[in-house]
Order: sequence, then C-alpha cells, then structure tokens
Amino acid sequence: MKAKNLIVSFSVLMIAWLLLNWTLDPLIVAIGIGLSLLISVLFCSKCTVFEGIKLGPKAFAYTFVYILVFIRELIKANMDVTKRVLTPGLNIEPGIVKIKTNLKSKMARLILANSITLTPGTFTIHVEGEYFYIHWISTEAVDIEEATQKIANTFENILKELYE
Amino acid sequence: MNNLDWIIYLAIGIILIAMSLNLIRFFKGPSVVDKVVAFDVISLSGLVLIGTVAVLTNRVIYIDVAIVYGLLSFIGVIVVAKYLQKGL
Amino acid sequence: MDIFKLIGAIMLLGGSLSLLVAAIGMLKMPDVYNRVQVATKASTFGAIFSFLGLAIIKFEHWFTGENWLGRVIILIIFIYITNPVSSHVLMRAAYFMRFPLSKLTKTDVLRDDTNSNLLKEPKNE
Amino acid sequence: MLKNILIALVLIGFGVIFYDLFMVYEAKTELTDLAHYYAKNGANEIGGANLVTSIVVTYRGFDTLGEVTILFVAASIISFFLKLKEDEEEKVIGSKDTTELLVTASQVLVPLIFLFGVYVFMNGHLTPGGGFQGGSIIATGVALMIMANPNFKINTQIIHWIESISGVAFVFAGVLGVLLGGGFLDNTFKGLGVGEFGTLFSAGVIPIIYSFVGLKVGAEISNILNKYQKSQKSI
Repeated sequence: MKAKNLIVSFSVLMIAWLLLNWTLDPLIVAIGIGLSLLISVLFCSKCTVFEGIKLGPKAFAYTFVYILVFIRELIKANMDVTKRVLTPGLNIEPGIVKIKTNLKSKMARLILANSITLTPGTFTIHVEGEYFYIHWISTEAVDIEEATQKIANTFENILKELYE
Repeated sequence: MNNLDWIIYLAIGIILIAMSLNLIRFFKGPSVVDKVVAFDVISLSGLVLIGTVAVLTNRVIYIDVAIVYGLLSFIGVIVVAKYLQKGL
Repeated sequence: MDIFKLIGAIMLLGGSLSLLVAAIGMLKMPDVYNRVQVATKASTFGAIFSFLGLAIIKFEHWFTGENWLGRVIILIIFIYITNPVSSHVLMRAAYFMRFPLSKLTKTDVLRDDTNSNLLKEPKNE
Repeated sequence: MLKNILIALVLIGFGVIFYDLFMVYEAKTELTDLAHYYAKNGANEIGGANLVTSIVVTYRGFDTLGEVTILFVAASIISFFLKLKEDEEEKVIGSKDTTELLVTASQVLVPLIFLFGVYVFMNGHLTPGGGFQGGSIIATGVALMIMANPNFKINTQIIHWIESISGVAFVFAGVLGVLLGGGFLDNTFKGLGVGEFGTLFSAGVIPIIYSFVGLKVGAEISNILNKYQKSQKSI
C-alpha cells in the first residue's frame, strides 16, 4: 500500500512539473524526476490520501465518465442558480439535511464533497464520520435514505469504481 | 484578428460591474462572514481579470501571477475562518 | 484560426456573466448560508469557464512557443480543489458561531445532532 | 438609509480617485544613464531574460546577500523573544476543531505548492519570480499545513540544516566567481558560457544561486511560522 501511495504521488507531481514546463528537454525531465521523488518521499511516505485508489484501464475510463458527469452537473447547477437569482421574489426553501456515504478513502470523500458543493442547490456544511451534513437550497427530502438517493448517488457510484 | 477584441473588452466591463456589486456587499455585509465571502468572490473575479490582461498583452507569465494570487486568497480565507472559530 | 478566437471570447463572456450572477446572488439572498451557496457555485463555474475560454483564444500557442495550456490546466485544477474547500471551511465557521438561519428554513438536522451530543466534542482538561 | 448613501458616496469617491489615476497615468519612456547601461549590456553580459534578476543577483549581489542576512537575523530574534514551551503532549482534536476535508485538501495541495515554489525560483531569470518569491510560496505551503492540522510538527533540525547549507553554498558560489570569473558573485565562469538566451539553463549560475536563496528564505520563514505556532500552544 505504501509503494502505491508513493507511485501515485510521484506521478501527480511529475505531471504537474511537465505541465508547468511544457517541454521534454531531457535535463528538465531529469530535474523533475529528482524533485518529484524527493517531495513525495518527504511528504507521502506517511500520508494516507491516495490509499485505496484503483489503477488500471477501468479506473482510467471511469475518470472520463466522472469528468463528463461533473461538467453536466456543473452546467445544470449554474442554470439553476441563474434561474433562482434572476426570477423576482425568493422561491427558496433552505434546510440542512443529513446523508450517509459508504466511501472510506480520504480522497474519494474530498471529491464527493466538492462535487456535492458544485452541483445544483446543495452544499457540504459539515463532515462527521460516515454522515455528511448538506445545506440544501430547496429541501426536497428530510429522510436520510431519500436525501442520499437524491444528492449523492450519481457521484458515489462512479467514485466506488475509482476508489475502494 | 482585432475585430473580435470588443467581446473581450465587454467581458472586462461585466467583470468590473460584478466586482463593484460585490463591493456593496463587502461594505454593507451584516456579519463578518458576508464580508469574507464577498472578498473571496472579488479575488476570483480579479483572477479572471489577470488572465484577460495576460491574453490582451500577450504575456503568458501573468498566468503564474494568477496562480500565486489564487493561492494567497485561499490561505487568507482559511486564516480568517480559523480565527473566527476559536482564535488561531 | 479566427473561429477559435470567437469561441474563446464567447466562453469568456459566459464566464463573466456567471460572475455577475454570483454578485447579484450575493445581494439578493436572505442569509449567510444561501449567499455562500450561490456565490460559490456561480463564481467557481465562472472562473473555470473563463480560463478555458482564454486557453482556447490562444489555440495557436498550444503546441509551439509559449505554454498557455499547461498553466491554465494547473490553475483550473487548483480552483476546483481550493474554492469549494475554502467556502466549506468558512460556512462551517459561520454555523458553529451560531449565525442565524433565514426564517424560510424548513429543517435543521445538524442543530438537533449538536444538541444531543452526537458530534464528538473536544475534551477539555 | 443614511448608511446606504454613505456607501454610495464611498464607492463614487473610489471611482473618482481611480479614474484620475488611470487617466493621468503616463508611462516614463526615457531611461536614466544607469538604466540605459543595464538595458543595453545586461542581456549580453549576463544572459538572463529577466533583467531584474541579473541586477539583483549579479550587479547588486552584495545587496541580496545583505537582505538574506537581515531575514536570518529577524528569524533568530523572533525565536529568541518568543516564550516557547517544549511540551510534546498531543492535543485532542474534536471534529469541531478542524475539518477532514481541509486536512485532505492540504495533503494533496502542499506537495504541489512546494513544486510550484521550486519552479518559481528555478525560473527566476525567465519569469517575474525569483528566490525570495519562491521561498515565500514554500512558506505558504508550510502555513497551510500548520493550519490544517493543529498537531503538525516540523522537524526543526532539517530546517536548520537546509538553512545553513544553502547560506554557505550561496557564499561559496560567490567566491567561485572570484576564482573562475571576474569577481565576487560574477555569474559567467570561464569556459562555461552563458548558455542559450531564454532557456532554463542560461545566465550562468543565476538559477543555482537563486535556488539557494529560495531554499534559505523558505526555511527561515517556515521557522518563524513554526515558532509562532509553538508559542501559541503554550497559552
């Protein structure tokens, strides 16, 4: 598990270095390899962020699925916000509800919370164990099961394929 | 090439209007959190302005400036939130 | 190449309109929580969309010369990670400082759970 | 109502001030004699695309050495005056103190911030960055780590090692300039050349010197942050 952590962290840093420099000059690539190795050994020899990540063609494909779904939800969210803001009068019904998630991996939970924050009408306000507290601008369901079904299920199913 | 620049200038005008509307909330905001959120949105708009200026003047290095500015605004918001909660 | 400039400029315009929506939402919404909610969604979308537009305007530099695309991708990933997190931290601080919720609020599960000590309190010694 | 009018007046005042600034502003086009010399010969002599870097590191290298020393003295004095309590007890963190999301995000972001800081000070001669800026960015990453996790401990030993080694290496590079080049902190060693203009490996030893400056500044500011955090805990 530790080696996997190091490999993932190293490749993330290396990709960032190549994106910043945008060249394949061997000297720059060599400096990037050394630097990424140093930083990932310094920071990620004990870190638990990338634990439980799945590597392989299936996970790679699901990354694209996630990005597409996320973009669709982001655009939907902004149509929703624009409609709420530009129609006269306040047609909101805010409330704080609780949802339950089964995800264990830290990174998956961060991505889930960010996705909930950026999708229509919902906002992660507090995280406590397996429960997420959501501020919902138009409360449609108070029950845990129903709220989970409505808010988190699309992303959770995709993230389950990416992390275990 | 220059005939499409007016769209970019229009976008700059809209962003400036958005920034001044946020400034109203910044001065008026009943609570301190309102002010911090207004500041956050203003800095994000400023980020887009920096990017637009980078395109207009053809200088790619301004995008680096935008990255550093975004980092600073993120850290600033977190510092204020921590301070509000219990004192750093 | 002109078509790319047109697409990029229109995307930039859309992003700036989204930022304007965020500003109007800040003025219109009744309490802190709804303001943060609206402003975060609209401004994050506006910034990401505008930067994509700026990268597309510079399409001819993507593979030669100056590095526009790489830096813009880094910036977009950075905004995607940081902006929801900073708003989340701020809104949490507001909630635990007991800023009042708007009168329209229907339900507040978190308040009930906090009162019944379901949440872990830090131990004071 | 009065408050709203006041707000409007303040906004209009800002508008007037900035309008004046914007319209009256006129760029200076004439260069002074010294600036003329730098602009004319800087690129050829030093080989850096960012002329400011050439001036800071080479023409006014002593000045930079002094600035680094000032920062070092400031860090020492701060750690001297703060009352530190060296108890290593772990605070119990409730879920109200810090959020899990911020901890996760900081664990992802801090390595990226460090990488970006190194990028900034290695490209100091090409972009508007440099040693001091890169070091400050690295220290920002340390500040983020401290804020996300109250129990976070920095290994002070490593920081002191990095600081001393990079300080010594900076002076050593300057002395090498006396031996191989034309004087203290001269960047063009004989037989090494200045490299191709505008690439990462140009401008002689400027990237190397700036890397040392960046490491030293980052270590010093991280040290100050660390000391402040320790003195906070003891209250």
